[in-house]
Amino acid sequence: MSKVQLSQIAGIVAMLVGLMVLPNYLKYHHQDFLIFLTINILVVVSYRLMTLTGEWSLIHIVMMGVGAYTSALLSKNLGFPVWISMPMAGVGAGLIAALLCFPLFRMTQFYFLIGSFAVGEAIRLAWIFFVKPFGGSSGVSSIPPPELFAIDFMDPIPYFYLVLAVVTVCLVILYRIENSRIGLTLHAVHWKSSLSESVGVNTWKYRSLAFIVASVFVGIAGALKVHYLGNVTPHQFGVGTMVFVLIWVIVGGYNTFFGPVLGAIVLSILDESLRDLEEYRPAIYGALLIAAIMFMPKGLESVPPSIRAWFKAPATPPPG
Amino acid sequence: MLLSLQDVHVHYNKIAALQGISIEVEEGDFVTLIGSNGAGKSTTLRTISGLERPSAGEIRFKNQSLTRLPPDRILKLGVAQVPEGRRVFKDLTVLENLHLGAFTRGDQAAIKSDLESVFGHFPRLLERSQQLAQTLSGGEQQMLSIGRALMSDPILLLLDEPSLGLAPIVVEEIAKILLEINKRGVAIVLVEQNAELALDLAKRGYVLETGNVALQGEASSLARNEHVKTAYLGI
Amino acid sequence: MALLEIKNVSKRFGGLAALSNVSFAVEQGEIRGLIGPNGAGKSTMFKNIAGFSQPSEGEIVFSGQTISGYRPHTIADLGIVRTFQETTLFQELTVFENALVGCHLQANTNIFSAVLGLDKHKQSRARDKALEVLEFMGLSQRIDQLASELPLGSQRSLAIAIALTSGPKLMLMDEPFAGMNPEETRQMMELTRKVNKSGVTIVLVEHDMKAVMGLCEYITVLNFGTLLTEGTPEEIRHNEAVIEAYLGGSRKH
Amino acid sequence: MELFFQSVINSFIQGGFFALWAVGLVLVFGVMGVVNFAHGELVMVGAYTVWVLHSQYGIGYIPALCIAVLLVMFIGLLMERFLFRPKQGDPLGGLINSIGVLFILQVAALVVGGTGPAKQVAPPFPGTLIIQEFLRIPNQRLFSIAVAVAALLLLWFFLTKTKLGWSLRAVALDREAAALQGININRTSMIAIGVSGALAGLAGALMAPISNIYPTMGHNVIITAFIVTIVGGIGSLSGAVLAAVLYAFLHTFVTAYFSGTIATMCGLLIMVLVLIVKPTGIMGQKVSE
Amino acid sequence: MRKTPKSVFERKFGRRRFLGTTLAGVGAALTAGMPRISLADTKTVKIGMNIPMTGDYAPWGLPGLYGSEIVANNLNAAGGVKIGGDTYMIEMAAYDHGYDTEKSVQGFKKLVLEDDVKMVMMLGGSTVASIVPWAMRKKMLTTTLLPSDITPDTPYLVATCESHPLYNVTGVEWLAEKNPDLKTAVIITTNDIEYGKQSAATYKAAFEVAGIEVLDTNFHGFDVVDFAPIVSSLLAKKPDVFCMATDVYTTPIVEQLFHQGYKGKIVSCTLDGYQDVIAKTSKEFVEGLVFQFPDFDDPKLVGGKINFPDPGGFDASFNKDHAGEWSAVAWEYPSILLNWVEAAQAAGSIEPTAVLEAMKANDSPAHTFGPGKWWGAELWGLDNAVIGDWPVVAINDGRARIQEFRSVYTWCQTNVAELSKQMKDLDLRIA
Repeated sequence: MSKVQLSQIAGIVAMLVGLMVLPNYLKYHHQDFLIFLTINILVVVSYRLMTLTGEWSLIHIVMMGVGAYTSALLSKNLGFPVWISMPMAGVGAGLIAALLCFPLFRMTQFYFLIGSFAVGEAIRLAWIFFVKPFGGSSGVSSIPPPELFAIDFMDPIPYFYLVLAVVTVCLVILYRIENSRIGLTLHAVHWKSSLSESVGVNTWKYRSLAFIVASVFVGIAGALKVHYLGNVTPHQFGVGTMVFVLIWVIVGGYNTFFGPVLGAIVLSILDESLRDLEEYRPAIYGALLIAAIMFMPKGLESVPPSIRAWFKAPATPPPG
Repeated sequence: MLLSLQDVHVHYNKIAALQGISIEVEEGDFVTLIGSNGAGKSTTLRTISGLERPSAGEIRFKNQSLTRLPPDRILKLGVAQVPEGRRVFKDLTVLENLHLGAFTRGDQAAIKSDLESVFGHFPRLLERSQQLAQTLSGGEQQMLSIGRALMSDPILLLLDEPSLGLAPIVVEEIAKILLEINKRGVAIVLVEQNAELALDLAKRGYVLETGNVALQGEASSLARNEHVKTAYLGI
Repeated sequence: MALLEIKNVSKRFGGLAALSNVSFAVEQGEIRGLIGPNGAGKSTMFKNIAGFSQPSEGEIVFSGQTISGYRPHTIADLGIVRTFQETTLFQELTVFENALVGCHLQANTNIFSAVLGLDKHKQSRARDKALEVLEFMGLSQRIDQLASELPLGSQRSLAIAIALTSGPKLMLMDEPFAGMNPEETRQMMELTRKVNKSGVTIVLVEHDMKAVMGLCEYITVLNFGTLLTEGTPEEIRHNEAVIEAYLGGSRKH
Repeated sequence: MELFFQSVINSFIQGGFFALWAVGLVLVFGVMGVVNFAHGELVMVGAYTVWVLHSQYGIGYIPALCIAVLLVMFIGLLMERFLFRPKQGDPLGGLINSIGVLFILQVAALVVGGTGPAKQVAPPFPGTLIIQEFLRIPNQRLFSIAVAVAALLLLWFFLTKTKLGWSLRAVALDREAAALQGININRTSMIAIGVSGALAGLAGALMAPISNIYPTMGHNVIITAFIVTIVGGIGSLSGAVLAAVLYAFLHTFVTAYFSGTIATMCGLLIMVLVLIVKPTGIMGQKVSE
Repeated sequence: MRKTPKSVFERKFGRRRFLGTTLAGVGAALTAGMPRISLADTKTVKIGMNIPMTGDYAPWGLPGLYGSEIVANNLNAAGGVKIGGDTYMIEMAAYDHGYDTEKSVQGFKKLVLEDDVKMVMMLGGSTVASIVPWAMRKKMLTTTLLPSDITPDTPYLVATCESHPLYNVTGVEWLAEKNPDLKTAVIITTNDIEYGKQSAATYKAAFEVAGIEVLDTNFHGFDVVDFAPIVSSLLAKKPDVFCMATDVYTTPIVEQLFHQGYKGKIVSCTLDGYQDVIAKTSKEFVEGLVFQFPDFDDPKLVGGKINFPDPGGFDASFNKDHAGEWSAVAWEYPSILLNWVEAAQAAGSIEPTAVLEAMKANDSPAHTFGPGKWWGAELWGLDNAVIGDWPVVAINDGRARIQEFRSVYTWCQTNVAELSKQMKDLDLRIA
């Protein structure tokens, strides 16, 4: 067991080192792309924590917005250092999520999905409606970047390192949650909620916990995004963006921790490489989505194991 | 031979629900399948009706293979099922439910006469023909479910636990009607947990245990079998 | 004082009474049989005891404490655990993980200790407990298998193992012998006795008369939501009303 | 007072459209268990069809409307056959497929109509019905509401009075029991999406002379349809129609007397309130465990 | 109704751009990073367009790209542009950001660092705000169609063409002069900041200055399905003037005015599809409707002070390939491109800072409708917007016709206090 862990740790370290040198070999705008992609990975992985309980929400990206606005307003209007406002973004999103648990978790499944959409949309409309302090449709601009010594965080590479560090820490925490007692209980809540209750699991509490924790991390992701972009608008957190998160998670596969990550990476790269198609891009993207669902019904995550199995196949006789 | 199952296997995911069942039903026969929960009784009926696909084995009805046919084709051949738990369409009226039973048929006159004969069997359904099915009592819903199956003018009627949750007196009534239906030439396969009742009604019986046929024979001789007595009759 | 007291419990769905004015009591340490025809209200009774639904009237008292109206997880916390009619397991988890979920009450942790690993001691105790119970239930050879891959008998044992890991005082077993062949039934009966000997009071709903008669010292019979009779297996076996209700009266046919 | 009467009429007109959108969505969800995200785009295709045929090629409005209905129905059938049927029992897969279709149809609209300002169709029924100087209803809207009500009545008749309609409801209520009655589930799904597509096409064709036509116009449609569906209770057609009219009244009156943004917020919050009080919608039933 | 002359489909599919981009895109998707083919021995200057080409905002991006390509092709066909002794071909490099701030940042950097463009034209709003920090540091000449994007911190961001929403004032001024009896007005607009509220504030200032009282301003979202309720509620106020401050929904709004029996004057910000409006109402109903955007085949655009070469020819060639896709941005982006050419020639360089310097050095920069002035310090804190004359357009006998040119600059200079007040009332940013 420790051997496996050792090789895993080695693999992760190698990957991190690889990621750290990667931006130096990228085109400039791909450095930005990498930053946003890394942030989006935190978005999908935190969303997966939510889906562990079997509930799919449409409010996740709005919670990202809550974090983004929290950090933006704290740092710009109240002069908080970004190093404080960023964690506060997580706290803010978590608090709002905690409040929303009461109405939302009266519903389950499809009703929860749509109910979460309605609540999220109401929050978003509030950003548009209340020009003070949210800045209406044009949102908040001139949000300061973080400051540390003489590091220039407007430059993509240092900012990427910051994002990489924060996202890695967040992913480690999320991974640990998923593989802890709590993750196990969340699984249990999903698959057999009545059996879980009969052994003493407070399912409402665990659903809420998953939602709040997911919101905390996506709030941090939102803060990471705004301090690089320098502005935040309600437009960024609309249902259109949420649909992309859903697509990443479903096409990537939601049975493993890495499925959504794979989905986000592959589909984002695809989307970016299709950008030369200009206005025809969405159609090709849509066709590729359909193809992915038809030919890889278990998601992209099912591809590496089946390749591995294909290579191993001659060595071991088929089971059964 | 009206219906024959030969060495039929069915798997749910990886678990074998049927492990090679062979059953034969003659024309006008009354066969019962008894056994404990999970023995594969319901699965057998579901497989005959085409709701489950056998992973191996062969099902023949009137010398035609049912193994790969979809449920609607099987019904058209004359195999109707009264599913477990009645499963009437609760938001539809009694009459609409009955008409849906004759969904595959086009002959309006024949449908009308069958409808009358169903109402003959179950006069209470006639009284309630305009009510929504959900307003019926459990026994009436069971009658509706049987009546609905009869509306397809079946040669073979499959019944899955018709006595489930019904008062003894209602069970008695339904039992009587089943015998009547059988007398008119409709072959019946009855799955029942109430083995006492089932063996009393049927001509022949099969005892299923964990997806296998453990015993088979005349109903009366099965009822005298020691194993059956202790395991299923609770005596 | 009885461990579990059912006092005048009624449960109505719409106009239909699933239970009407049922009272009985279960003593500490016994195996109680709860039998009756389908629809007699046995499952409803179980649901009410375990908190999955609330009685319309009456009271359920456990260890001197009124529990009717509590949520299932709170009732589980007090020491009542239930197994389900069909084999209900976490099919996608391994045998060991299934048992671990059962340890919820001892291993319950907060998110910070979970992430920081501060609950290691607690978790290793839970693991020990899970292993111990699996060993007890004879499943220690199969801990890494997926629950869905187990044969039926072992699935049932696992379901009981999940229930046991939560350290219950009272276990409600819903048709644990359903679908078992005689050999499996025999093994399961032995296990049930073993569980009972380890100090767990058991209430059993079962149609398999042989098992019920063999296991229980005392049997409660429900019919149409009312208490028909109570008595020892011998009394029940010869009670005319029970024979009439339970065999559906079709004998005379 | 004038504003009040005018608003009542406006509410009914809007409610008719909302109902047309929602009923199609409910039908597909009920019978097939699929959330068709591309439903709004089907409406959009209906509107574009009328624009191309009627405004560009000069075909009469009524024939163009009929072709729009048939075309959208056909697109729906293709979606069922090639995208939803292989994904039976995988609602998330079906959802992604419908999102794929959504993207493709939006680009198709862009290719056909180009970009620039929203497309417009001149009303084939110009003029205004004026009643007593306090009520003015454009003839085109009168036509739309009449057709919408007629279509809904026809659907009601189909579902409650014909055997085929019963079979649709039967599949929605209990797939397996329906299959045991010899109802071909695949064929029923085809009928459901066919009817849903026809209603979407009709809604689009009726909207064409009244509203802006642009590739992303389906966005409002799907969101409104969702709200109406949820408030009405999933799977309940009468609930959807009732919720559509109620929502239209709420939206119209709040818009007329306060503001559009507040109206939308009110709509969303009321929807959440409905779900809190009755988590399965007005007419919805408890989903069995 | 602006009918497409031939089959729309044949044209659309036959377009070289479609095939070209499809092939290029598929190629790019397959062999990411394949080098682009370029003509080796011609000097080329690339002008970037970081604009929405997909999604809801596409109509404010794509037509501009089409228009810019026409103008660039015309310049190239005439032998290119002479700048500082060299002759340059102009090439448009476009990136679709879909009105997404992330993609806007990426697209901007791609255009500047990889395509080496010398100016980036953008639409404005949040997509500009997100690139401002980097663009300003990079000293990249960037243009916007929304002068309200200008802040004291944006020295390299200019708005040389569209002076949204300032141009609105001339229409109101003209209308009030011609109809001194107008007393009251209502305004309908979208609830966004960049377009809707800016425009509403400006209109309100213009009405106040003209002595017309604004009875009500309705802000609606982009989710309006039916304008009947809003129009009903506004008409209940019995206004003399009905003013539409944003352009997205003008057709359905005018249609409602028509059906609800409105008799007063109508003012609109733009009315790109006015033929549609006429088709939906009547020629008589829209007679005299005032707005700000002329047809480019308007006789008054020929000769004189107009700084747009052959507007009629431009209009014709645009409609040849892109019938029905015309919107104001179709000529606004090309107009900025022409401003760049003028400034680059003056500077004798294509370098962004030099071009900007030349632009700003010109006291009377060329503006589409005549000479302009740098303005904006009073309102936004920096004089980086060019404003000058702007036409007042009204519908006469079914055609949009320029009534006269009026100076936006003069109005702004005189009434900036009122303008600031109205902006402040709507919580809009002012210097």
